[in-house]
Amino acid sequence: MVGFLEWLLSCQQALVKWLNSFHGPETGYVADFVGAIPEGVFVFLAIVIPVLVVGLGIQAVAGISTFVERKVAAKIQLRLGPMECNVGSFVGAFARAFCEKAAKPGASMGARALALVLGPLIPLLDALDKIVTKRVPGLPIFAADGLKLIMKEDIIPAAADNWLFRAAPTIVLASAFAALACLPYSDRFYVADFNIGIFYLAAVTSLEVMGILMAGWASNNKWSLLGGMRSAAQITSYEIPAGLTILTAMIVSGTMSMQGLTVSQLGVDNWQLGWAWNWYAFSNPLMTILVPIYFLAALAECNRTPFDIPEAESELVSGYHTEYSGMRFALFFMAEYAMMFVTSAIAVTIFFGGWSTGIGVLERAMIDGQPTYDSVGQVTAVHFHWWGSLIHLLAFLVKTYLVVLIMIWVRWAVPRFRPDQMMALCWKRLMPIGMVAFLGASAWLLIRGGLTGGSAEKSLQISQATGVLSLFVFLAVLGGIWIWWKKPAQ
Amino acid sequence: MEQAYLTLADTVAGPSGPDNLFNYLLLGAFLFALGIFCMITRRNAIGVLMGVELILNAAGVNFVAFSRFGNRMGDSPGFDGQIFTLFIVVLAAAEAAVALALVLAVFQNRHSIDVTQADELKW
Amino acid sequence: MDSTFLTLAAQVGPVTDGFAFTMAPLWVLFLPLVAFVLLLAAGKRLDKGCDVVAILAMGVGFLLSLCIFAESLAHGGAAAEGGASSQAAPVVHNISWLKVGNITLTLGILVDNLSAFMSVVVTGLATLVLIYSIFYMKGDGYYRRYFAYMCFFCFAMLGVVFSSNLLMTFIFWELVGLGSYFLIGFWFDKPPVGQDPGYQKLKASYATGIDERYLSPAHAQKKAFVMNRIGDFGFLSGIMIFATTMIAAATQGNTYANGPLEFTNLYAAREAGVFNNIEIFGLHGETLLTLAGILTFMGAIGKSAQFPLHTWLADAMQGPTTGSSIIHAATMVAAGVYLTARIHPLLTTESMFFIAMIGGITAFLAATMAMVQWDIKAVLAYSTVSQLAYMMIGLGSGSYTAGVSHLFTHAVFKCMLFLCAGSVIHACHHLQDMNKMGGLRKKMPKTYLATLCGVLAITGVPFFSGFYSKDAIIASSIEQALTHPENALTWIPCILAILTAGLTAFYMFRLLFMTFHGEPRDQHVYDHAHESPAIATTPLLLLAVGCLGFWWSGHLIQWPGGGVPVPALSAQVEEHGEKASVGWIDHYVVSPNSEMAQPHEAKPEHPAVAEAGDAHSPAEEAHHKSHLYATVISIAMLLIGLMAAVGIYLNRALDMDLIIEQNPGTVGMLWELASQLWFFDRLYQDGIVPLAKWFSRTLARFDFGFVDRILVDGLWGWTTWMAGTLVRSMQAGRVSYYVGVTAGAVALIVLLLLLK
Amino acid sequence: MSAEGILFWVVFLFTASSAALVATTRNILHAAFALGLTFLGVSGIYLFLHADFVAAVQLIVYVGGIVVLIMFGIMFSSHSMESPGEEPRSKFSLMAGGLAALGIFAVLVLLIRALQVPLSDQNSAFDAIYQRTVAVAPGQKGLGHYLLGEYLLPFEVVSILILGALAGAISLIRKETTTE
Repeated sequence: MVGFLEWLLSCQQALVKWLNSFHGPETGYVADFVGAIPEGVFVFLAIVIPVLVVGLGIQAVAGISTFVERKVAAKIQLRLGPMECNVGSFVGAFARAFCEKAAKPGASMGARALALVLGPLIPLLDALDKIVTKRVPGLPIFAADGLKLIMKEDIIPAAADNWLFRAAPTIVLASAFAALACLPYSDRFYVADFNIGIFYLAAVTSLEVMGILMAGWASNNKWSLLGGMRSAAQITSYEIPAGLTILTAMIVSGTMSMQGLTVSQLGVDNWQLGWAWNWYAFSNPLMTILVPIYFLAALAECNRTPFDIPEAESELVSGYHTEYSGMRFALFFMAEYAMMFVTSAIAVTIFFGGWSTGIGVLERAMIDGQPTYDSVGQVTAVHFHWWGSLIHLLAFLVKTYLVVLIMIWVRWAVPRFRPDQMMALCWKRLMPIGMVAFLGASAWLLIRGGLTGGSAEKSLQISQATGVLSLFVFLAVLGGIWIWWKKPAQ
Repeated sequence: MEQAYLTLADTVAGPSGPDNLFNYLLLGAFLFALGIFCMITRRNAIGVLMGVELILNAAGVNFVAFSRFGNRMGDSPGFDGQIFTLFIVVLAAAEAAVALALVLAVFQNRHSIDVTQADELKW
Repeated sequence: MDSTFLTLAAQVGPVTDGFAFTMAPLWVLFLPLVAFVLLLAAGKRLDKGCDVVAILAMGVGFLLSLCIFAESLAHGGAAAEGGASSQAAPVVHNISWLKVGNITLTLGILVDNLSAFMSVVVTGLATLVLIYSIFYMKGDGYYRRYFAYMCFFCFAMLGVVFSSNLLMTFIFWELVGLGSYFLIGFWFDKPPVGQDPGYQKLKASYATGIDERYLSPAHAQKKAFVMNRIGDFGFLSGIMIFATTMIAAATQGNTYANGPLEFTNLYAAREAGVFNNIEIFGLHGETLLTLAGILTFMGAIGKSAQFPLHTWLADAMQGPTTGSSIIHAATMVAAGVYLTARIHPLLTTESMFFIAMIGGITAFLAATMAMVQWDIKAVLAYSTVSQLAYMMIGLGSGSYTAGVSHLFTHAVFKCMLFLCAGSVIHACHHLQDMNKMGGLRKKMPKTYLATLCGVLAITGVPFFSGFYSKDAIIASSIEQALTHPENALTWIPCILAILTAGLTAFYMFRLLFMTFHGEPRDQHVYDHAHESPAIATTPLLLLAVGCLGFWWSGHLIQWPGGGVPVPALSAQVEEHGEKASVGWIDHYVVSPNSEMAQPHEAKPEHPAVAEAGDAHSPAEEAHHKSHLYATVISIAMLLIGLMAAVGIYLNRALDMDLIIEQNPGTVGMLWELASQLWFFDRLYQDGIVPLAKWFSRTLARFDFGFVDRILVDGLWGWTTWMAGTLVRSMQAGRVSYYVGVTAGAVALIVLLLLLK
Repeated sequence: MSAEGILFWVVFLFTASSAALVATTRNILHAAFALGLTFLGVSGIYLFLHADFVAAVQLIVYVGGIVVLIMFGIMFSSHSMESPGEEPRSKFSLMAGGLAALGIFAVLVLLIRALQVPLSDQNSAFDAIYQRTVAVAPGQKGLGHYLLGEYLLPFEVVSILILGALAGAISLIRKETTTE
């Protein structure tokens, strides 16, 4: 937030300077006016603008995610709809029909006004049809879905606790929404970079539980209640392995700020700078072990299959949002997808180098000026060109969406756990492993400090050694997952 | 140099909003009083527990506020209060766990957690 | 001084310096305690190795205390270069324990010559006894517990030995009592001998004196405990008087406020003569000191079984024989003498006389009792009493060295004698009646040899340890009498001591002859008798070697003012003109402030410790004379007693029963008196105990009738009830109520504070 | 008034009002919900006090943990789904509670009035804390250094305590269930 505010203020200065460059009285007035804008306004803007951006972004995230999910599901399960369903160029057709209708007498003024706007756009919409709508099947379903959710009546059961019933989805969404605030979308584009960023993320994501419990209770429906309680139990339990992972990341990187975490994965300042093997997942065996653990915990925290016990369709009708419909239901889903995005983003940040592309030469090319680094050559702060920041934004989104895709893939490929299995997995498998990794990481820091003795090349050798080791570990983990995958169900 | 003091009287004149100690103190006092009220009036044991939590939070607010505005203690300026608050939070967690366990135990025995009925120890 | 041993020690000293005087005492003190706790805590898991643990603890303690001893010798040597006295400067480690006003009570370790050598004796004997116990206690149901108790017992005794002040001494004193309680009542489940068929079968036909209703381990331990309480009452009062006087002294601007009961402080105070100008309740300081000395000595009376509290020791035989041996030799009864030696520099002439009198009476009575016992252990028990009384005589007649050295020598041979008795009893299947024994020397030669050494030592045959120390005691008593012509009574302890020497010879040889010589009286027992295994006999023989005189006197043969010195163990000291050779004990075991003892009374000193003066002072005269007399007389008494014993019990020339029958008026009556233990037990059992019971019952009636019914149930009960009814109405049992009241109260209080 | 100030007053009122709701609402579950909001507001207040870490801890433990726990407690211990803990409160208790609360509040306000904050200290401390909490320079000690440094012992003690508390709570419940 601070960074963005500074940027706005610098814009103000630049504007004033630019206006002062014309020597004219009127521009002078304008310049004075611009210069006289109080800082409070900019603070307000610095708060509002990112919020708006992210607020719209979350809609996009949710929508795109649902669409992607449908497609993936269709691919995996050979569903016809999203593969085949396509009414051709329906957008342009719709607009044309509307305008014709509006041209007829007896049409409402509003319709005519809208027609005036739409009319000129018809060729554009036809072009859109040609390019997108014809080629991508399933889009109509997506559109229809959205339309349905918006227009559907929003029912509140008579016996429901009205107040809480309304409040619940808002809270659930709010927690995910708040989490979006300090994700490191890029080295320059982010809402805020708290010094306790990742801790803050862990905190706000844990707010979701309250809303879910509220929903479950307020619906006054035993399925909802059971779903809500299950969900609360599950999320609070799985926060522990996730928290352990986050703690380990903190210890390894020595910082809690998301930017700091990312920068610390750029590696030492030599030809190795910015290559993907500096990412913790590939450079630190313990972090490598933690990758699957955090992934499972993330799945559970998003109530995604195989952990969608709270909304187990076969047992509880639809879990805590059984009674919800219309936009409130949509809010829940937005929250779920936003949460998926957030957890994936966290995973990317602490394991896979955040916004860094992982291509050393590219990173070097994007660096503006000299990076600062500490005694052992570890990069501590680096400044990139603006286009580099854009590339980083792209890289971050791509990586995050890859993880989201894996989540979706898992959902359609893996059956649901029983609650006791879920709990056993958390408390008997994930938590001990996470604990061991946590302690190991702490011990390793001490040992490493003793080994390097602050010399750059020693630390380089050591990091290469650990890198090789963690590569093996990574392969072992993948192999394990593969074997588990291939294991015949008993 | 003679010391310049800030008191409640010149809150209005003094630094406003987040930079004024007294706002936080007043909030703390308010939360505390409400906690007392809650503890006294609630008949539900968990309600009483909520009152306790409110009081603890009031204490926490005061601690942190003083740690920010109060003068330095030892060589850890401003951190003592925060650390105390952290301990308060942890203890509150433990206390809530035990208290709820007790409440549920009582409920399993008496099928009610009305504190006005759980008074066998009276005479 | 040209003593190789001492010079060796002097070289060793600095090496072990620091450790030996700082750490080692703590280890010596606490190792047994650790072993005790370990044995208790380990429980059955340590049933196998319990003996090893105990012996290890004790043995290591023994080595360490040897280390301390060597160093203190070295220090003594260094100190003695100048004068005759070789008292090492005592080393004290104190921690302040209680602060009362400006008075600080301390707990501490005092290492001076006395405690250094006493710790050697205690740990050494304890080690040997424990080794012996492996044989003796084998197969006992409470095997592990026995070793645990022994460790605890030794811990308590070492505490007494090392304690640096009277209060701490008292604490460990009580612990010693507790340990003896454990050991005496070790077989607590045995019935009274009156209902014990085994005892009835084995006891002598004419067994009299003891009250069989009240003789069982349980009774015995209670008896010992109660008797000691009586003494300890005196001890505590004595401590109080000491404390009072010292605090009064402290108020006079001395530095005694820090540890008023510290021995060093007490000695220093006595040396500085501060008691002369103290007056409390119109009592002069010296009077108070006399009182305190006598009262403290009461504790010693209880612990080391002096008249009139001597009756518990014979009953204490109910414990295991090994336990008895350690009790009689090194720990329990020694504690009394040790305490008396500790407070010796504080004793005035009067209290010393009192001590000597008590000693004399006890020595004679106990000797007479020992003469007529049929139980081998009982003989030894009463001999212990009388020997302790000897030490008391020695201390009472002002010869610190004589008393303490007799404590050491006696510790060795009495310990050994008990072990021998145990071996004999074990060989004869728990038969303790000497009349059924006899001729055992062929069967068990090693035991016989050891016993012989012990008997020779205790009866004071030349070349044996007893001769040296007992001779010194008798000499000192004679000396006392000679130098106090104004007080004719000082002859009483002296004469009694001399008589007792004869009696001792009689009953000890009686024991020896009846047990080991002559014809076997009970063929069955004789046939089954057998020598004990090496694990038992080795300690015996080791101790037997310890009975030889030169170890102690430092001379193969010694006569007043000279002798044939054993180079390592004696030293040449410059002594008014001519060089005299004195044993190491005479150097080493000397009163902490014997130099200062002079101004208070003209107490003649042992040559080693007498300060240089002209050789013909009356003290010197008396000294030489007394030693001459003592040597002659004691050998004469020894011969008389030996003759009688030989005549009666060896070659049966005289028949005791016949003598008794022929003149019942004199010998018979005495014999009867002695075998009835002078009716002390009867007196206590049938006279004092009922009185006490009656008194207690009266008090109880008062308690129940008045205190309970009227005060407690009536007055206070009613008040409490009323208060309760008033207060409990406040306890609504509702959280909200409590919170409200609390909040209101807090609000009120803060409001008042603000308004104030 | 700056934007931060406005935000502060918003959070302030939010906290205060939700706290008032906790105390006054008759539906215990609403109270729990309001309690959660109160904790949220308090953590916001902590943010304004530059105690970010404490704020985050407040969120995690209180909102994510304790409130959920309390809600579980309510749900487990209420008979009817319609009116969880709907409780008629006697006039007397309301009056007494109000009185006590008012008294406490008055006293506290009096105390606050008696308080004098040295301005210079305020500023210096503010700087110091701002330095340390918001931007801990490499050389400077952060909260963690103190937590694991001079406050290590209480830290460990508290950890042991909470372990014991959890074990106790579990055993407390477990006992009841096994008897059935």
